[in-house]
Amino acid sequence: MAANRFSTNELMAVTASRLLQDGQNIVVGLGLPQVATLLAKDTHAPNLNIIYEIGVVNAEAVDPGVGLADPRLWYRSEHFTGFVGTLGQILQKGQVDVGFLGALQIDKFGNLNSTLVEEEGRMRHFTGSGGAADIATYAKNIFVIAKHEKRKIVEAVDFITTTGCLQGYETRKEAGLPVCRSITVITNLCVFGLKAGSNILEVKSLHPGVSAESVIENTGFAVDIPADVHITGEPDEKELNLLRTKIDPARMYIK
Amino acid sequence: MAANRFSTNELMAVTASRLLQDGQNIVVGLGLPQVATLLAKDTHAPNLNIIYEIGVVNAEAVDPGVGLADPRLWYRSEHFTGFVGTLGQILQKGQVDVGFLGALQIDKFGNLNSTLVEEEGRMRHFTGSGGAADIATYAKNIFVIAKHEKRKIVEAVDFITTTGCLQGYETRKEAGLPVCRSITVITNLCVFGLKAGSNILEVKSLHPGVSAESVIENTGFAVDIPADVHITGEPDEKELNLLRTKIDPARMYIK
Amino acid sequence: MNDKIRSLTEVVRELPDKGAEIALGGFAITRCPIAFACELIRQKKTDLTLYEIIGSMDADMLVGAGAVKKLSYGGGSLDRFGRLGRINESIEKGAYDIREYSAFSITLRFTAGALGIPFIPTKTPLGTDIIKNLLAKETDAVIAGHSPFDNEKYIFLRALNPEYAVIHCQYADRKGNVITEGPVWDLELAKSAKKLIVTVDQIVSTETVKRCPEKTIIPSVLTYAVVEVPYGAYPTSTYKNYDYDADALTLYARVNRKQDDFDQWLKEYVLDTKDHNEFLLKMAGLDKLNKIKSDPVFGYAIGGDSRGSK
Amino acid sequence: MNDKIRSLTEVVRELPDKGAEIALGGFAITRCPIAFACELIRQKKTDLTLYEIIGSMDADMLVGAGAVKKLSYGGGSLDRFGRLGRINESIEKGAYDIREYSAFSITLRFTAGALGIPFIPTKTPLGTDIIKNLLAKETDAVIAGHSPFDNEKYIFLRALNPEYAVIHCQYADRKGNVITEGPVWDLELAKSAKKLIVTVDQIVSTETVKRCPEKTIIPSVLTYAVVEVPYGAYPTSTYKNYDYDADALTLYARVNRKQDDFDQWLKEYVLDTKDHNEFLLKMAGLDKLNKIKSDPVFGYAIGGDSRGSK
Repeated sequence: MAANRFSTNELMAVTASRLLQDGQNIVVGLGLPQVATLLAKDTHAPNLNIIYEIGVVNAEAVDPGVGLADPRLWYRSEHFTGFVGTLGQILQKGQVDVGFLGALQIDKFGNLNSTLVEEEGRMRHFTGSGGAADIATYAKNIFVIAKHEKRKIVEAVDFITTTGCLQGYETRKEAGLPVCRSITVITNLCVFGLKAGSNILEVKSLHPGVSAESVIENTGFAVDIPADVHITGEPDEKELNLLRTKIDPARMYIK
Repeated sequence: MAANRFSTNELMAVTASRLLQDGQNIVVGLGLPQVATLLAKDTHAPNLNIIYEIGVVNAEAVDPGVGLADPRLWYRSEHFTGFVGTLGQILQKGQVDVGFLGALQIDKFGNLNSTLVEEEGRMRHFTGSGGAADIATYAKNIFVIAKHEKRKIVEAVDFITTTGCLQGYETRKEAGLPVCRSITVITNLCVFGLKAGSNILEVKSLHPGVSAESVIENTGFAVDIPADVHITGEPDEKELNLLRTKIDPARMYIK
Repeated sequence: MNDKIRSLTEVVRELPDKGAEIALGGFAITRCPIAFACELIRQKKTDLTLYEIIGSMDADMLVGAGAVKKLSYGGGSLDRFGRLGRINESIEKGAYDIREYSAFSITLRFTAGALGIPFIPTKTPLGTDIIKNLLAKETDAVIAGHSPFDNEKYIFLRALNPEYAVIHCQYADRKGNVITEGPVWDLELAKSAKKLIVTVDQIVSTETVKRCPEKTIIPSVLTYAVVEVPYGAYPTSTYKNYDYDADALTLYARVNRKQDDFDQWLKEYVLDTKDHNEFLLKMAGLDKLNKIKSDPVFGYAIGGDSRGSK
Repeated sequence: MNDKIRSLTEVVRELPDKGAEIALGGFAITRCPIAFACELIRQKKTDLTLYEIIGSMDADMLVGAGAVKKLSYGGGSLDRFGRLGRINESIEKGAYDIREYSAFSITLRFTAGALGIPFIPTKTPLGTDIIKNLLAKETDAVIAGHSPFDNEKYIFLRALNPEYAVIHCQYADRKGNVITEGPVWDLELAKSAKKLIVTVDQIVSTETVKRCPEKTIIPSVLTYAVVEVPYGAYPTSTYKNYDYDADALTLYARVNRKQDDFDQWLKEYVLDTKDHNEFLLKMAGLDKLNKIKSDPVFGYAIGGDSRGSK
C-alpha cells in the first residue's frame, strides 16, 4: 500500500508524530506510539513531556525495553513517582494533552476494548485496562494506533475498556465524563477523526495509494469517506532517517 | 511546691515521660512535651516513633531549635515527608497513639484554645491551630502540658481550637469524632484525667507537697478531687541526670 | 517494636491458612514479591483475597496454583513476554471471583485507605464496562454519586485497607524504614495496609537510612515486618539491583498458557524447592544471578539482551 | 515551553494589580518566599487573596503592607521569635477577611486540588470553633455531609486550585523540575496551582536533575515559571543552603507588634530597596550572608547561635 520509500509503520509513526504539538504533555506506552512521540521530540516538538504511568517522566532510554516495567525505559528520567503522581496529579488534574493508546478493538465511536474479545465463539480475556481507561477519561485528546481489519474496527466493541464517545452525539458528556476534544485513529490504511455532531469516526485522510473501497471493505462499520478526503502526507527524508538510525535502529516497530 | 531535689518542670517532664509506652507513635512539638518524649526514649521507651507534623520522623537533634521549622530539629531524620505523610497517612489513618499538645486555655472537658483569648475585655488572637486541631481529632490519646492558673484552666474555653470531650458525656462521639481514649493534663500542680461517664477532668494525682486546696483555688472550674487521690511519683536520679546532662543541658525547658 | 525483622517462613506462617487478604505490590515484571508468592504456595495458603494494581507474575502464579478465591486488579500482563495466562483463563471460565478495575481507580481506593478518608470521588472510569461491572458487583465499594459542590456525576470509591500488603523493595532497616529506587506505583497500596510486609534484597543499617532520608519512601511507623530475601523479586527485576531474567520469563509466559504445563512448572520450581534460595539455584543458578546484576548507572544489566538468550 | 526561567520583576508584573489569588508555601520561618512577597509589595499589588498552610513571615508582611483582601490559613507564628503580629491584629480588628483552618484541613483542600478530585471527606476538625466558623463563612467550600458507605458524619472540603502558587526551593532546572531537600509540607499546595511559580536559590542543569531524579519533587509538567533568587527565602531558612537570620527575625518579631513600627521597617527594608539583592545587603550584608551558610551535613549554620547575636 505504501510506496517503497517507506513502510506503512513508518508512515503511521510519522503521521502521529506530526499531529503532536510542541510543549504538550503525553501519556504513552511502548511500541509505535512511543516511536511517534520520540520522533516528534526529535523534530518539531523538542519540549514534549513524556509520561509513563508507572511513575516516570521524560526518561531517555538508550536500550529497547519490553514494557513500562522494564528499567531500560526509566533511564535518564527527570522524576520518579507513581500512579498518583502520573494518572492523578498530572492526568486527573487535567494536564495531559494527548493520551496515546492501543487496543484490540475499536468501534465507530472511538471506544476501545483491550479486555474481552469474542474469538471462535467464546470470550477471551486479554490485558484489561491498566491506566488506559483512566487516560481515556481525562486526556484532552486521544490518539489510537490500530490495525485496520474488519474484526478490529467494528460497529460496537465487545467490551468498553476505555471510553471514546460512548454512543456518539452527547452521550459521553451525559455520562459525566470530561470533554474529549478529539479522537484520532491512525491505522495502516487511513486516519480517522470524529465527525462533528454525531461524534462518529470518519476518514480524515487516506494513506497514499489506499483506495476508499479498501477502507470500506476492511472496516466493520459503515464508514463515511468524504469526497474531498485528504491523502496522508508522506514521511520526509529527515524523519525516515531519524526513525531508522536513532529511534528504532533495530526496526522493532517500524519494520 | 516541689522538693528542692528537682524543679516543677522536671517533675512535669518525668510524669509525662512515664506515661508514654514503648513502641508508641507520638506527634509532638517543641518544649516540655519534646523533653518528656526524649526522656521516655532514653529510659523505658527506646522504640518511640517521634513525628513532627512538618514532615520529619525520628530525627535526633543535637542542637536546640526554635520550632518545628528549624532545621536543627530535622537532623538525622529517618524520613522526610509533609502534612499528607504525617497528619494524613499516619495520623488520620489512625496510627498515632499520643498527640502531645500545649494551649493557652483548657476547659473542664479537655477542649483547648490557642486561637482567641479574652484579655482585658477584648479578644486577642494567638497562634491558632497549626496541626493541633487535627491531632486532637485523630490521636488515640491526648497529653497536654499546661500552666495551672485560674484563667487558663477554665469552665469553658473562649474558642475551641482543638477538641477534647466537647460538652462531656457522649458529645464528642455525637459530633462524629473518632474515639479519644484518654486525655491527660499535666500541670505544675497536678495530673488531670477524664472521669468515666461525664468525661470531665478530675485530679488523678497531686504533685508532692501540693494541697487539694491550692488546686481548687487555681482551677477555673469546680474541680473534683477524690479523697484517695494519688501523689505524683518523684523523678529518680537517672531521669534527672538525663534531663540535666543530655536532654536539656542548657535548661531551656526544665529550669 | 523496633526490630521488625522476620524470616519469610515465619511471616507467611502467621497468615491464616484460609482466606488471608493480601495486596501485592508488583507491576508486570518488576519488583514483584515472587519469593513471598512462592512461599504462600509452599505453605498451601488457600482462599486468598488478592489485590494488585497491575496484575503481575506473582498474582498469575497464585491463581494458577489454585490459592486464590477473589482477585481485584487493574489489568495486567507480562509485558512483551506474554499474558497472565492463568488469570485470563480463570476469567474466561468464571472459575474465581475476579474484579477488574482500571489501574488508577484501584489506586484511588488504596490512596483513600492510606490517607484515612472514607472514600474518594472520581470520574474514572465512568462510561466503561469496567465501571458497569463494578457498580453491579462491588456494591459495597463502588457507587455512583454526585458532588455536593458542582452536582456533577462521580464514582465514589470506598477506601481499601487490606489486612496485609506485601511489596518488594531494594532496602529497609530493621525498624522498617523502606528505601526504594525508581518509580513507586505501589506506595499508596503499601501505606494502606493494616499490616505492611516488606521483602527486601538487603537489610541496611538505620545509619544508612539517616544519611539519605529522602530515599525512605515508607517510614518505620507504617511497617509491620521486614523480610530479607536476596533476589526476592526474581525472575522479575529490582531496579539498580538486578534485571529481570528474560529466559525465565519467556519460559513462564509459555507454561502459563495451559494449566497442565503450569502445574508441572510449579511442581518443579516451587513445590519441589524448599525455599527461595533453592528456587533461585534451580531456575537461574549462581552464574545467571551474577549476569543479571544491574549496572549502577543504567539500573539494569548491560551485558545481556533484554529479550533473553533463547 | 521548555525554558520557564523568568525574572522576579517580570513574573510579578504579570500578576493582576488587584485581586491576584496566590497560595504561599512557607512554614513559619523556613522556605518562605520572602523575595516574592517583597516584590509584590514593591509593585503595589493589592486586594490579594492569599492561602498559606502555616502562616509565616511572608503572609504577615503582606497583611501588614495592606496588600491583602482575604487570607485563608491554618494558624501560624514566627516560632519562638514571636507572633504573626500583623495578621493577629487584623483578625482582632476584623480588618480583613481572614479564614482560619487547621493545617491539615487546608492541606486536604490542596490535596484534592492537586489530585483533580472535586472534594475530599474528612473528620478534621469536627467539633471545633474552627469548623463552626468555616461552615458559616466558607459555604462554597466547607460543608457537613455523610459518607454513603458508613453513614458517619464528615466534613466535605472542596478542592482548591489557586490561580498561582509560589514556593521557594533549593534548586530547579530551566524546564521546571524542582528539587527540594528536607520536609515538603508545601508539595500538594504547589501541585494544586493553575500556575506554579518556583523561586529557587539556584538554577541547575537538567543533567543534574537526571542524575538524581528521586530528588525532583515536582516534575516540569506542573511548573509554570522558575525564578532564580539567591537567598530568596532570607531571612527565613532554606535547608542545606542557609540558616534563618536570628537577628533579622528578632527585629521583625518586634516591629510587627505595632503597625507604625512595621511601616517604618517596611519602608526601610522593602520599599526603599529596589530588589532582593539590595534587601539582602541592607538587612544582612555579605558577611552575615556568608555566616548563615549551612553546613552540608547538619543542614544549618553551625557557627552561630540559633537565638541570634542580640
